[in-house]
Amino acid sequence: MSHHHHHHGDQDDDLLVEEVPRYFTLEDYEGGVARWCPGCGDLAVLTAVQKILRDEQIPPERTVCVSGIGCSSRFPHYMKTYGFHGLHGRALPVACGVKSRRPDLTVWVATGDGDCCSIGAGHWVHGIRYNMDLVIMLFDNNVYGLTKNQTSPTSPIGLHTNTHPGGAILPPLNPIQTTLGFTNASFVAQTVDWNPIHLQATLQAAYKHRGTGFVRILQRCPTYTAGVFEDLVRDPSRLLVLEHEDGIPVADSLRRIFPNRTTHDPSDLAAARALADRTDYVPIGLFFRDEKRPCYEEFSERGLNFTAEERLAALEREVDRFLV
Amino acid sequence: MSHHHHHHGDQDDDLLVEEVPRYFTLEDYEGGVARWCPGCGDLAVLTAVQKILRDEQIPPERTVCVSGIGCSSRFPHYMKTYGFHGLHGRALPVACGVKSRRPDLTVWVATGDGDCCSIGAGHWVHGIRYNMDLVIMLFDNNVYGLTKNQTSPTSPIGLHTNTHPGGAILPPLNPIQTTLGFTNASFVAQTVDWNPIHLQATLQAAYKHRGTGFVRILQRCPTYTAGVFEDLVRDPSRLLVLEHEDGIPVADSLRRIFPNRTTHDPSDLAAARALADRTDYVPIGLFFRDEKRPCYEEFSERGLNFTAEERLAALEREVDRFLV
Amino acid sequence: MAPETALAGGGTTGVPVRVDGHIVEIVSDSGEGAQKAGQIFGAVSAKMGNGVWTVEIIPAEIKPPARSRAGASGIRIRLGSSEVTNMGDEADLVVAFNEQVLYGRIEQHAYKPGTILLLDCKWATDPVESVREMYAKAIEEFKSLGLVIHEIPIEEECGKITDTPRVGKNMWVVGLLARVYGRELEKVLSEVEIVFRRKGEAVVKKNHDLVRAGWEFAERELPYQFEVPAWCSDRPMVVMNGNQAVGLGVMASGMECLAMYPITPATSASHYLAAAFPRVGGFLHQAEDEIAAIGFAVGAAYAGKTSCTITSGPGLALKTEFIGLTVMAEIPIVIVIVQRGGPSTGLPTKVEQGELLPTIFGAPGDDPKIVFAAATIEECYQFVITARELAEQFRGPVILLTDANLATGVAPFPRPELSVESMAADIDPSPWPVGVPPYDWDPDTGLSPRPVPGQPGGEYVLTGLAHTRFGKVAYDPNANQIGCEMRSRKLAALRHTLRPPVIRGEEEGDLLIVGWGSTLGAIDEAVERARREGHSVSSVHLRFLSPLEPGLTEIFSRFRQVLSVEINYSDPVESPPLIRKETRRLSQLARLLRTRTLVDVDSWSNVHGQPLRPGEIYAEIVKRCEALREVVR
Amino acid sequence: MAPETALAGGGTTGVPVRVDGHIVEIVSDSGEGAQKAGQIFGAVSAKMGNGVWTVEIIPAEIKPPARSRAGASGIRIRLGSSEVTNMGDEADLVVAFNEQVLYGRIEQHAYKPGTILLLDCKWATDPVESVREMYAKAIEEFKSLGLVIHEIPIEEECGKITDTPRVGKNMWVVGLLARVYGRELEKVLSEVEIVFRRKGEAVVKKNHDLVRAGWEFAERELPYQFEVPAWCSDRPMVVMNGNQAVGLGVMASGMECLAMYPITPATSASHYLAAAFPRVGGFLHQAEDEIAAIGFAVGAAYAGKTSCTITSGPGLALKTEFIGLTVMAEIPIVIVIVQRGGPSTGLPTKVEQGELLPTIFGAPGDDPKIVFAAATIEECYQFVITARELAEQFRGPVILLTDANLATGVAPFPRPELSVESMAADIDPSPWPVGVPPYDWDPDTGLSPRPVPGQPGGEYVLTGLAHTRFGKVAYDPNANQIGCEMRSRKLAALRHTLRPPVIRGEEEGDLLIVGWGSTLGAIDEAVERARREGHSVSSVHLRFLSPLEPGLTEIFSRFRQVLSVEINYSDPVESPPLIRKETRRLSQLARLLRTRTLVDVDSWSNVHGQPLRPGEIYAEIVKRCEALREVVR
Ligand SMILES: Cc1ncc(C[n+]2csc(CCOP(=O)(O)OP(=O)(O)O)c2C)c(N)n1
Ligand SMILES: Cc1ncc(C[n+]2csc(CCOP(=O)(O)OP(=O)(O)O)c2C)c(N)n1
Ligand code: SF4
Ligand code: SF4
Ligand SMILES: [Mg+2]
Ligand SMILES: [Mg+2]
Repeated sequence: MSHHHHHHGDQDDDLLVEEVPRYFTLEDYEGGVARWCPGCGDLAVLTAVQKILRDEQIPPERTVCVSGIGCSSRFPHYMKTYGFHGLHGRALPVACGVKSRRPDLTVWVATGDGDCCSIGAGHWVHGIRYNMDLVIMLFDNNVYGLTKNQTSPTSPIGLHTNTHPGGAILPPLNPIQTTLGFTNASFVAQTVDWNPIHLQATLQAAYKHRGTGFVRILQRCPTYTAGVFEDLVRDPSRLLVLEHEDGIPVADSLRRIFPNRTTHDPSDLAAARALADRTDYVPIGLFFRDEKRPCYEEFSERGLNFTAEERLAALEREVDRFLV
Repeated sequence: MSHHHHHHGDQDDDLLVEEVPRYFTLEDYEGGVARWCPGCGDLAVLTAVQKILRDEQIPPERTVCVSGIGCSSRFPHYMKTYGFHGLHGRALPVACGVKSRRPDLTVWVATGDGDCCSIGAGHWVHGIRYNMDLVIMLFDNNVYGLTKNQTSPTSPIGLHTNTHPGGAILPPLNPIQTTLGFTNASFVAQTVDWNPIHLQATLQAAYKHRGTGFVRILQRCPTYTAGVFEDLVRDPSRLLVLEHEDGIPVADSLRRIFPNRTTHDPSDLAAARALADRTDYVPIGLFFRDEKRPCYEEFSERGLNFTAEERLAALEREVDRFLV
Repeated sequence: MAPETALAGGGTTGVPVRVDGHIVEIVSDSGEGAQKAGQIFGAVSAKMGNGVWTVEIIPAEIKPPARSRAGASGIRIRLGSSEVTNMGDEADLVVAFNEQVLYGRIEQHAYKPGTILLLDCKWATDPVESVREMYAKAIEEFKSLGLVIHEIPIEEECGKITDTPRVGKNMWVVGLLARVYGRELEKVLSEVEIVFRRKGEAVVKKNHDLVRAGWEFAERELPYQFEVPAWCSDRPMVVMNGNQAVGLGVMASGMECLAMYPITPATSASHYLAAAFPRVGGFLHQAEDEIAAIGFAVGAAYAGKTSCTITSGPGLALKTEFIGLTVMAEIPIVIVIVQRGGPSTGLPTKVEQGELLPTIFGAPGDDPKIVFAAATIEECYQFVITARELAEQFRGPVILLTDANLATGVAPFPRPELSVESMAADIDPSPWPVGVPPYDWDPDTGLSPRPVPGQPGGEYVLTGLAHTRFGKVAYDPNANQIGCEMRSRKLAALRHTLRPPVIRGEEEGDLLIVGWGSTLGAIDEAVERARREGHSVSSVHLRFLSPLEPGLTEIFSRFRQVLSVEINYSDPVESPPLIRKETRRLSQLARLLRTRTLVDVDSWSNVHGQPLRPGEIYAEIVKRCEALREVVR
Repeated sequence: MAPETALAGGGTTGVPVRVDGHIVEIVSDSGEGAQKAGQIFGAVSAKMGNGVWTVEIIPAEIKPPARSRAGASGIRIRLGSSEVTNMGDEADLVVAFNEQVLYGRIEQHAYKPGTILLLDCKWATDPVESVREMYAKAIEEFKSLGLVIHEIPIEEECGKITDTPRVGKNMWVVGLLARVYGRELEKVLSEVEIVFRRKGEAVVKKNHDLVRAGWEFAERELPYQFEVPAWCSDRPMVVMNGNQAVGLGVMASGMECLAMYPITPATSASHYLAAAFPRVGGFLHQAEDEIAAIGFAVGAAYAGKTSCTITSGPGLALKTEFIGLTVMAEIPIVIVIVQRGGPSTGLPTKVEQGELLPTIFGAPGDDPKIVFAAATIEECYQFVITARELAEQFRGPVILLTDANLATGVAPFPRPELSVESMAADIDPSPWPVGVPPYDWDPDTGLSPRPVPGQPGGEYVLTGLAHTRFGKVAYDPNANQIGCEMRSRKLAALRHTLRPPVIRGEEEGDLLIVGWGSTLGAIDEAVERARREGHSVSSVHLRFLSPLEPGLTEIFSRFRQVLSVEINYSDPVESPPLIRKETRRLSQLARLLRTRTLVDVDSWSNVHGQPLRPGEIYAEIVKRCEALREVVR
């Protein structure tokens, strides 16, 4: 999410006042010890975000991590920034509210496949449409982790869970295709927790994007869905890396790891949709981006720059409209 | 929705027992006088559904109309069938519940653009994914009618409403494109309230489809959005009629009215998505159909055919598992 | 029936009849402008120093067919020589554009024997025979009800001035009423000008002509003139409905964000704010649903100034989970509930006071929160400001209850004084004091200061999980106990600052009426009337419901019977075999008061969806006072 | 402290010490199989005729690091020579695989001076020095707490039989405990066989060897033996936890659809049903959220047999609107709430009784509905069947409250008798009687038969709007009043069929304890103990909470003090300056009882998230009884 809003209105400028120049190290973003299971993919995402904040030198107090409920939604607790660990499925409305009058804040949303795609699906449709300047990190482990192994919308058919011991029955919801179908989507990408370089590069791009950066992260849950991404991890050739000058930068080191790559222009929506439907490979990278989409802040920020006196004067006029 | 479920299990057969052969006339489906505004497009849909039921000779007691809240959701009250006028945004979960153990019932869902695409959006995503054997009629008048003129997700930018007197600010949600993005969508069509022939033909096709037939109906609201479809009504050439042998049958009379038609194979999803994005014309007809998609009934109906004795015997076995 | 006869007969003498109040209705098909006419008439009356209460008559459908019984659209204007606080009982004078729409009003007991009915007689000569018959039949029926009918050629008269009389007749009626009630013609004309100015010279002139014509017609043809002496208030007055007052309060409180989802009858407040809020630098967010609406407001409040959400019953139900979070995590937010008829979708456009217990007890677990209710339109404005202050001071949600009666009622009140002080302070970007935890609870009051994003050193994670004063997830059993205690103490702290309710009437006596919310005006009027007639009755009206105002047990102890009067459900006293006195389900406030005071508080309430009328309350008071006297003898 | 000494010393003589109950714990890191060991030991004990209550000890995280203080994973098994109804007070004997995990338990007051601790001593010789130090330090601390420590080489011993001792040691412990408590070895071995049969001969043999080794070790090395005499029940028994009992009840009630969304601690009931339901011809629907879950169940119920949904606090909040609809439209549905710690996300895995008032008062408007609570695991089963019957008979929602304590507690009860009668009748396809409206309310009871889709002539539109007996939208004020009255009368009708609660103890006296839900066992035990010691205390335990059971006022009048004991929030009696006796916020049942009875019901409760213990209740009883005696003197 770009900082195009930063110098907006007096109030913000006040907020930007800082005594001494500060330099932030990784520690400045590290909260309590993460209590995820050993080998949980969530940890890699945590590290990636901390590195991005460090690289971008975003003051911790200007960073807000908003989440719902789930293992992945514990994310804010392990950051040393402001955090909002709210209600299951409701991260997006809260994040949009945070952003609405505080364009100076950097907002990261941590949400799970149940949190976002099941109970939060309605807010997902509309959060994408508001296209506010924040990053959505969809931690997709194809299961409900925190509640101990129930089917999620993205669970593959046949996955044995506690609610479908005979195997999941419906075709798994495709978060990329679904998001591409949402009106006003402006940044849609996919990455994996087990490649820190691509992970960080993707989140960084989402962060720099003006508008909502939606990133689906294939996230390993060794405890409940150890199987689902196993072959992808074992065999990098199952992944298809999307390359383009406007896409996620692909380091040479990655080129060596991933034999299968294809050029994809992120401005080509039709091609993006075709890619999202592919079943032979799992594409990672930037599917679609459009910097020109309207952002809801353009509406919600109006009047931020009013002084108290201006408000009062305007208010007097409003009251007078009711004079008998 | 096809009747492929009808002769399923003993219980159904019981339910199918009927004394004397009956012939149903339109009156048999007509409920109280419709209390919509003069010129409201809802009335045309009501008539179309009544005709289809008559043509298909569906017993009124086997028909259930489920709706949420809104002008359009008053639909069930004007039918002389079973009806469920429930909660705002919640028509789909209820309809799926109705269908889950009663495959013998014919279920029609009446929902508005606010009811389905705003508060009901989460159920929309998942209702489509369950793909149960019912028809969803989305009455899209681009506004909240019952609550008197507030912006809906499908309101065009600039539309003056009571909640956006300065004009709606976000790009209108595209219900067709959005639905095409939902996993397991199996029937997606669009029609208009002001052409009874195409309207009925489209709803009829949705009814005959095995799975969820999603039909977006451009519906006139003379009271609040008189403007939005005016030019489409005045100038039929603004519409693009989709033709195909597997599509919505286009009567010759229609061919005379609508100069612009194109052949579209409803099995071609990519083409469907391209059509849904078109801004030059408004396509009407069948965008996409796939009869092979799994339906949730295949799961929910299991065990319907158990007799009480079979249940009891099985139950005894379950209890014994807990014996100390 | 003294007043009635005065009206019915009185006027004929030609001299204006002096009355200390009058209730006027204009009833029509929808789209005939009755409401605009009534508003102008009401505004002028307010300007001339009368107490005024106007309320619109709204049909169930959006566009009911013309001349339909249930289709009445119009307005009631109640004038008084003192402040008018409610819509009153039956109307004294009615102007109707057709006879059919009156049936619905009659069903709702809007009229009484002696009510003067000025009815357009055009239907008597309508080309369609059935119409003529319906008209004749109605006249007979109305007469038999004792209405004093005057058939007047409204459209015909207007036809002399405009070729679109159906559109113009409402202004003609303004003129007619202005004359009947001795309003200053100049004031009327200038009010009309304000309304039509935008539409240009010609339109203003045409409407002025219509007003004059109506005035002259009344002068010429009507034997009636009534004088409602002015109630002198030298302070400048504003006039608005309760939802506009809420909207104005939101802006005056300095809140900058109201997030909502449309729902009747709350929505009109949003309609007002949608237009006005941007002019004072705030914005209205229409969310995708009620959950997202409060979620958005919560996010805005967490990151900055207290924000607001507004809804009615079904929306409140959906917000329940988030309300619990705002209590648990102590998020300052104002939640306005404009109550309507329930349960479920219920009676969307009608009034009820059914959200008292749901707001106090609705959220799972222990949810101590501040709940209070506005009793007047002016309080709708003031209490939003109070709510914002309380939300910040007590760091949590504050629920303000109003209802459909206040939302749609229009009345004047003194123009409010505005000040920067009453507005939310700007966000403080300064560093958070070192070593102060995010929930630095004061052990006595449970109060604590709140860090806001942007404050260096204040970083904390807000969570709905049980947490310590450091905002850390609580793993030991005691932490949850402490958190609950701290949140509960905030109510005790607030309660400590409250004063016992004012007793209207004697400090002790036979009967004490307890009320809350929009019934204030009707209850006061009823109690006054009963007391004037020598009944030993007093009343208290509660504003704070959670925490409850202090001193109730002591006050109740001084009366032989305590009766809660509400617009919500209680089993009727004369109920069928299976309901006994001790098992009767009582009205909501009554239950709350019994728990607190252990006094045998009785309840009288109904769910007709109508505002309570002074007359019906008065009747109940008299019945009970007489019964109590019986006992004594 | 008589029993403690008996334990500590007693065993040494070699003769088994006879005790009428004992509490055993196995505590470990997660994944060490302590729970399986406890279940086998519990099952065998039940088979041998002991009363048994087992409850799992679950860490807050899914996989806490090894040897972490908050990471205790394990199980408590309480044995008794009569029925055991709760988890009891402090443990008598503990087997621990490492010392660190014991700290968390100690914080929760799980142990007492004299508790025997059998601890694996492998850590004393661990290669890592810090580990050795931690171990030594812990031993000292535990000693100073009075624990009677025996260091035993658990893994070392197992190593003699298996090369994966970490996996096998749980079975070794089974053998050890079997010997200490004189269980029949044969029964133990066959139980072990049942558990491992699927895994084949070899595995069974290895585990049998481990069991025998544990047994022999105890015989050889341990001075302890305890005898808990059997409690003879000749009837066949089943053993399960409260959530399994709910699931079994759902199937036995003949319901065919349960729609849910996962939430702790309700979910495990769904896990059971997901597997078992299809075998009896029903199905579990996992919906996209709680709103869709109840919506789906409502749809299924509208079109056929009564259906069910299950959730916990946050899910209940989301279902509020739909619950209102089921009341208004009279839809038969069973709603099971497995209560957890609140408010908000609160304490997801911990127990609370915080949903009493929210279920009764949560939905906007007037929502008369049936709410009752299970007090035992057996009632979890029985009451679901009752709920289904009530839902149909009274045509509306029935809310059954259980909690995390019942959900996770495991105890035996007599194998239930099944019958087709107790199962929902098949759907009736026959024509609906001509002229009977869809809401043919009986004026006395409010009851009415329900048309189901498929019935010719029964066609009607179900609506959440106020409606007439014909299901038509109500436009006149009175229709809503009538509908509300009819729905309210159903509660009166049910209440009429209820009997006053049974009084445990004398019919009158100093103190009456009132409880509801899962606290029954602990309260009874405490009351018994106090009465044995001569205190004048009795107790009643309520099942029906809406409507409340009859006769309460009369019963309460016979005691000098009435005290509600609950697991939910009330301001502590010894509170800070601002909280006064008359303004203290009381526990939920207490408030309900005060409203109904006007008796000054006091409350004693906490929100520690722990099941109440007999000991702490006993202490409170004694304190109050003595105070009451004081007053007399
Ligand atoms: C309203 C509500 N419903 C249900 C729950 C229980 N719950 C907590 S997390 C969760 C789903 C977790 O799955 P996901 O979102 O994929 O996150 P993960 O744990 O897999 O990272 C559920 C159902 C809740 N806390 N609140
Ligand atoms: C929970 C809830 N929120 C809000 C409302 C108010 N409400 C009724 S209908 C409606 C929207 C109607 O718009 P739409 O769905 O497009 O139907 P239309 O009236 O346009 O046919 C709203 C917001 C409600 N009844 N319930
Ligand atoms: S359960 Fe899965 S997702 Fe949750 S913390 Fe463990 S590994 Fe991570
Ligand atoms: S408001 Fe619009 S949608 Fe509603 S009934 Fe009238 S015309 Fe139809
Ligand atoms: Mg997940
Ligand atoms: Mg609409």
